[in-house]
Amino acid sequence: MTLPALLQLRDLTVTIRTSNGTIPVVRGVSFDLFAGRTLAIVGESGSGKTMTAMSVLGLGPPGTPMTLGGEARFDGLDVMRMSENEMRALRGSRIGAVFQDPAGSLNPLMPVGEQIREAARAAGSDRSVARTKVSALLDEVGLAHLPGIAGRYPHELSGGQQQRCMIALALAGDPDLLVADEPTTALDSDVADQIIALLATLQTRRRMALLFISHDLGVVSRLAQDIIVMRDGQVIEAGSTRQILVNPQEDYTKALIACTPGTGGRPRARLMTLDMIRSGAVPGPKRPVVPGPVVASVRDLTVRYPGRGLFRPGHPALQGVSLDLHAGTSLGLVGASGSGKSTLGRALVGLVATQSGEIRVNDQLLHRNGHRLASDRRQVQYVFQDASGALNPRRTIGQSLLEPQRIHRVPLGTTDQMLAEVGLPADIAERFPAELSGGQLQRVTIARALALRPACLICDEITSALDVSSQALVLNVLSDLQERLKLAILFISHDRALVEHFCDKVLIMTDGRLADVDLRRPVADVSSSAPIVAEPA
Amino acid sequence: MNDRLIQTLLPIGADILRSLMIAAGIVVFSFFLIRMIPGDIVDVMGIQGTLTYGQQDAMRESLRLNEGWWSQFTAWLGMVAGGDFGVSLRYGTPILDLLRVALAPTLILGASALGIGLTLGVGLPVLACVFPKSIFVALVQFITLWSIVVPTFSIGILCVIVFAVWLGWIPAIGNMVVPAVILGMDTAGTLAKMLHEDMVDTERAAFVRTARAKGLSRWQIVLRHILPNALTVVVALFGILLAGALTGAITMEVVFGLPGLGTLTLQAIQGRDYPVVQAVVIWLGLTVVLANLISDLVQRSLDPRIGR
Amino acid sequence: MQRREFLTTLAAGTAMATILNGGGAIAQSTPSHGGTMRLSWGTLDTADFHRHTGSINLTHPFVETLTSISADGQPRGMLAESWEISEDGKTYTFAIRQGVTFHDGRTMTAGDVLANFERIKREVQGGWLTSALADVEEMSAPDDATFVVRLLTPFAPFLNVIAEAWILSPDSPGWNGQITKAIGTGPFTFDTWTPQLELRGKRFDGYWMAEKPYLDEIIFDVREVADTSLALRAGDFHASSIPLSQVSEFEANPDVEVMFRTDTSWSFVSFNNRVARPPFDNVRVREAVAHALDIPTLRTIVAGQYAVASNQMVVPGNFYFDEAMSEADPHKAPDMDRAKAILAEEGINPGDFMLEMVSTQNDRLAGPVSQTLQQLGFRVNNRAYDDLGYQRRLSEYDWDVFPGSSGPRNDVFLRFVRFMSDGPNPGLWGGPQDPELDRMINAAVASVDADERRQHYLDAWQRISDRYYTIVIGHSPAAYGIRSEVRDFTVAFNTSTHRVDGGLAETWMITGA
Amino acid sequence: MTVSVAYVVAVRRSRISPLTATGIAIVGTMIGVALLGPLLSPHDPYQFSVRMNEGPSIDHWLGTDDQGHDVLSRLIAGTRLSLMFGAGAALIALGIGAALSLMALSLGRIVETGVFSMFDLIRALPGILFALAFVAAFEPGAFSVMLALGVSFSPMFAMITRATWRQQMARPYVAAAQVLGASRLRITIVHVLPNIIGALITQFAIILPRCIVLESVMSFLGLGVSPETPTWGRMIANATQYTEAAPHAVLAPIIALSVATFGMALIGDALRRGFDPDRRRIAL
Repeated sequence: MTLPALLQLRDLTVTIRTSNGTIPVVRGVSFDLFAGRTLAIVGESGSGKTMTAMSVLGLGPPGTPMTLGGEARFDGLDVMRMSENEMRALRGSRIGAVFQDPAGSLNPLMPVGEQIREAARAAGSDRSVARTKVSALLDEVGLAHLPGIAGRYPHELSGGQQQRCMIALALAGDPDLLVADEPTTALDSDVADQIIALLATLQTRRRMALLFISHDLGVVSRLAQDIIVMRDGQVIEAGSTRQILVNPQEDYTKALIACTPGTGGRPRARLMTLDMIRSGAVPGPKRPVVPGPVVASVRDLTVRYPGRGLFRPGHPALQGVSLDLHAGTSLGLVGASGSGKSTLGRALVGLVATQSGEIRVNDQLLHRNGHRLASDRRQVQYVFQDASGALNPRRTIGQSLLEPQRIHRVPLGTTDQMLAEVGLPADIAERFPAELSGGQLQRVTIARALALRPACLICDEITSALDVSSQALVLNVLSDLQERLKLAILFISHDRALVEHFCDKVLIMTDGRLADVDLRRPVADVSSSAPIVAEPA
Repeated sequence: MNDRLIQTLLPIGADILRSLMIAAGIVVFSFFLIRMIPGDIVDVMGIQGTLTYGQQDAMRESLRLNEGWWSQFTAWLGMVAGGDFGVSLRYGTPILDLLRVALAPTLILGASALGIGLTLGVGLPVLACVFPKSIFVALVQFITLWSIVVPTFSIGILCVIVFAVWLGWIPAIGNMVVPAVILGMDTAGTLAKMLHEDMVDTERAAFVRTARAKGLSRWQIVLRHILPNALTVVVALFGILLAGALTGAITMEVVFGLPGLGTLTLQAIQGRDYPVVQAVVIWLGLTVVLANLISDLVQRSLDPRIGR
Repeated sequence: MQRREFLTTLAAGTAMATILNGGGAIAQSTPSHGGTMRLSWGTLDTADFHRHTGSINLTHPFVETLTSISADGQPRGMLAESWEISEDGKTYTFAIRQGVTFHDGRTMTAGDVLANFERIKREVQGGWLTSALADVEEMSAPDDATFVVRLLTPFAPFLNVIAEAWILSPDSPGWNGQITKAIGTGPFTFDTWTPQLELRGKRFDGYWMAEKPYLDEIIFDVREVADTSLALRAGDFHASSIPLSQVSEFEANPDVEVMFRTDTSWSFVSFNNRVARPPFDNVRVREAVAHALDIPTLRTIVAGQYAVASNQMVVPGNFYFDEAMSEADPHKAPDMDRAKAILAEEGINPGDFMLEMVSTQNDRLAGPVSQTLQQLGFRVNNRAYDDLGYQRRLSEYDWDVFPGSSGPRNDVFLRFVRFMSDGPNPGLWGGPQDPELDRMINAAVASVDADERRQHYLDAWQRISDRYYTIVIGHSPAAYGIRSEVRDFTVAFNTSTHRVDGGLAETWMITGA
Repeated sequence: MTVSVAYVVAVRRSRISPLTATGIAIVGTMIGVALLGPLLSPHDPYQFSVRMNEGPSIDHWLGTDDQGHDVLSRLIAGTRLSLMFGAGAALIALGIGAALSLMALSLGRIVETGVFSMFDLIRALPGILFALAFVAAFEPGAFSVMLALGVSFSPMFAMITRATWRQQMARPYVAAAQVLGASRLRITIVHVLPNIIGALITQFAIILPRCIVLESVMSFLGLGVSPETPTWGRMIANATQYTEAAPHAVLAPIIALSVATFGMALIGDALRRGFDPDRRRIAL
């Protein structure tokens, strides 16, 4: 490599000024990214990886003044000394960017074709060129088969299609460098795979450099030649992908690898955490599970969502679903978003009325209209994806924890014990949800759901908003509790690796129907024979 | 495709249906609202001290004011349905003629106020957004503050004193420029405040970051991405803004002596000229309902997400 | 003009010209034709003048009457050249002016006059004329030049009252129902009327007064604007009323000449005289209130330096004013102690009473009167209504006290009639039911002899004063501003803009100024 | 209890800016003057005299009005009256708007549609016109004007109640409470109401000054409280006829009104930012 690096960072520092004072978010980051190669920055939220990438584009968070230090060179140009106008000339035409949230990153009021055309025009194409370019780009990202795609609005597209459009948009200026900031985080795992594959193809075909930012080592390992691990604004470890994955040097990197489900060899009972690595502990292997009696059973369940307005037909969300939940076991439910897996969970706790079929809990038939007796309520509990949303922001953690006892008029226990059960210190009972991290909040909602000692717990994407390390803590806590309380758990997730780790049995849901799958058969095989996620046309 | 058409048309139909219902409500309501006011046209004549009570009763009878409200209501409804608001009890002239005369100043005042309001209320926030560290931000804050602090009617009075009395620049009665500017400033303030806040919020949206990453100029980002998204809020408020401008116009008409709907209404209420008040209530009410409907429809066309 | 001077003028009852012409040298003294005059002079409610509801100000330049109230308040002949009244005061024989043409070119005859009087008697339910014509036994037009009215009983105010009996051409559109365009004999033709906007009239070339009118066109601005004086100063109007508070400023303004209307409005505090309600059912309590009221201050608050002191319905200088009664006024100065003493004597504890006070939104007496009553110890609940609301409330007689005012009238009878048991709209004075008072007023009306009539009216007023039906606060004139380019436009007894001895027919403008 | 928690959260979120502090200072002064009114007043605000429309002097710091009242004393008395009037009108609006809409929302879709159509109807009529006719229908006086303004402003509270209700009902923690077995009543009281109350308090702070201003417009149009009542609006209306002779008498209440409106608007704005999480300034 005699050529100088396309992107060269030396001792980069980023400081943002908020109403709480100045906060250094990136502290002395250096790396080289050569043309045609892929570099991944890996780290958990708050590690400064996104700010590092954005500083390359000169895009800070709006309204929050950002100060850069150190040196950043793109193709020999000193990015730090460039004026806003010069940076603008660079953006789009030489550096493209793809972001985490495709739905939000596209202007909702503009057809996607127009947005791509605008990007091409901004990068210097003239009118007619830009127009032909739009269809070429849409073809390149694999959307050409959709009729009238260019004229569609973002909300008319699925998440995967939106992200493909975003990629087309980022490529409209034929950039030398593509910055992809967690482009798959918001997507279902199958769609994410497809996007990763697409990025890999594009990167090779266009011979552009790719700066890929992710919290997911698994994803990164399939794409990047080099990896940088970041934490608290600093580089913890850097090296080739192979080197990092096979022979990590730092405890943090090791933990990051070990706590990611599906990366650590044989299934284990618990996930590795940073504390375990530091203390040298190793989680034991998975023990065989003896299924207990059936706690909850569902037969031929059908749910139809009512249409909005007078003349609009509703659409079916569940069609003839049957399953059994056994005490002490975890049943995994996998499927793309909109496949009806959450609806099933909601129907079980009566948040959704059912049209036909039956739900029994402890052999008691439950009402179809969603009405539940207090005793039914105590048997089945639900943990939501959005832990901060599931806690009233105006009530302290303690108040929220004691709410179940208050509702069911049972003697109030102490919050200390409830918190200890999920591995949280007693003093957070006095705090408000806004003061806790996502992982802590999710453990609080689990503690709340278990306050009345239900027989059955429904976990709806409970870790999808969490970093892998938090996810490990939450899942370990859940495993402990399940063993102790002989809980029957319905575990809903779009992440197959996770489900595979956690569950004893996996069911796949497509368009409101279930397909039974043997656990010993790898889930990935199932998807290859019958794709779980067919992107809606 | 057919399904898609139905999905587009149905909510529009529902909007129109709802507007029609409210319009019908206004028509019925205007009748009874006015009947709640004690006293009638005969009292007007009574105030001249020219009628004995026997004479007043005879007069009520001849004007059918002594009949039950139901027969008055049905008779009136029949007339209104035919587009005839009847004859002013006070002036004896057809109400439509009165409205036609009164409508012009109010419309001109309301429209120019709305025009000034929209120009300033959209223009300033746009400029403030394009040049975030400029005088325009201060101007947005000023005009916002102005509309909060200065009640239109008191500044109207002050303007009459200063410009008409002390300086003699404008005629004391019948001037339109000053009230239009006052009302326009007021509308602009309300609008600018909302739009500016919305634009600042929209600035944080991910798609604006996308637009910046494309390398668009500041003007392009603001005009093509930030403004249209923030504007949906303004469009949604168009009906309310119009109602506000009309209300403001009524006050301004009285302060500046303009012979518009406001003056007409005030006189009609004070003169218990029922048919005129009803006609004005219906006209103004329907105008606002229509404006709301239009703003709903425009919003639909602006924002493809609504009603799908 | 100084207040003292003003009062002297009124007291003398003569030299109206002094007021009318004001000061200021006249640069151009010969009238010339041309010009358009804009006036803000009240509003017009209907084009059917017979049904007028107080639009006398604007009506007169277009349609005329048999008699006209001249500057001194006395009726003079207008369309009637002269008249004879029979000995018994019951028969009026009018000699109709000859050679008068309507705006449509037709010559006016006694037959037209008769037709108008008959239409008024037949069609019109309101107005002063109703009571006057109710007692008509017979009306006739024996020839084109003679109109005869025979009354059942003598009716002294007859000539004054018919000063509002408009003579229109029976060919006026809508004659059989609602007249939409008045065809009269006035100096200007009734051309376009846009309610709430303006009323325009062009010069009538065939007008019966030679050479007149001088103006090409008059425009009445009929918008009801709170304060027209600003527009007057700015030159938008040539003539309009001005608030008394601004008279001194306008007098300092060389562009505007200030004039006063000679008949006054009077302010008063009335009690509910129809339904007996404690404590004011006791005349001594009403008297106590009269003692408590600081009448000179209240008068000043109402009309400032232009207030005229009088404890009667009319002001000094008026034929019906009595000097002795004025001298004997026991309420010239407030006497709170005496008022409280009376209340104590009568065993009244004012704190026991919540007085219901009715007032109008723009009345300036209400606050001070309420304050005075509270100083006496009463509790007061003042309800301020709009112009119609208070009428209605008064007519319900569920109130205790009403401070208000009443404008000028063509004849003193029109003031007294509202104290009568069946008088029109008597609420303002609490609707006394006093047969003795009715008798006195009827006697005055039936008196053919002027002095005898005056005495009957004075007796009636003495009775009203003794019973404290109402307490007079004072009188106030009305001020008008006329821009100086307008010449010979004079304001007189009432606010009519046209009369036989002045007004718009004689007005001319300095052109090219 | 829940309200106080809501308030604490609101204050925490709305870091007190200099502008908010100004607002608090203005409104605090107003409340102080309203409470101490008679102690501060140099004269009896109702005492008339022949010294009419006099300019400021040692005796009358802000001069006298057209009935010889001391303008400063009336301004002080008017502080209490105007505040009470504005609060009264806004409370009526809140009562009608919030109560009716909460009732409608809990009684199901049909009632909701009906009640909110009525609010739409009220909203479609220009406020003043509506209030104008309404006040003429009842006994004149402060209560009628308050009622009229209350009704014409009630849709503002109804709309905010419905929006907040829907927003809260869609929140995951409401579903969470449902799953835990909380009754509808408990969910409403514990989870929804505190949020609605926050929104209502904010709306109240925005509506109150508008009521005070509209009272002055109503007085100006001759439909307000009785003339001797020294609300600021009535003072403006009375003095407008004598602007030339006594500009101080009209300027004093106009300035007081403007400053008060300004102060309350600042507080309203701060509350809105505090209570409405969507408007929170997010630092990345």
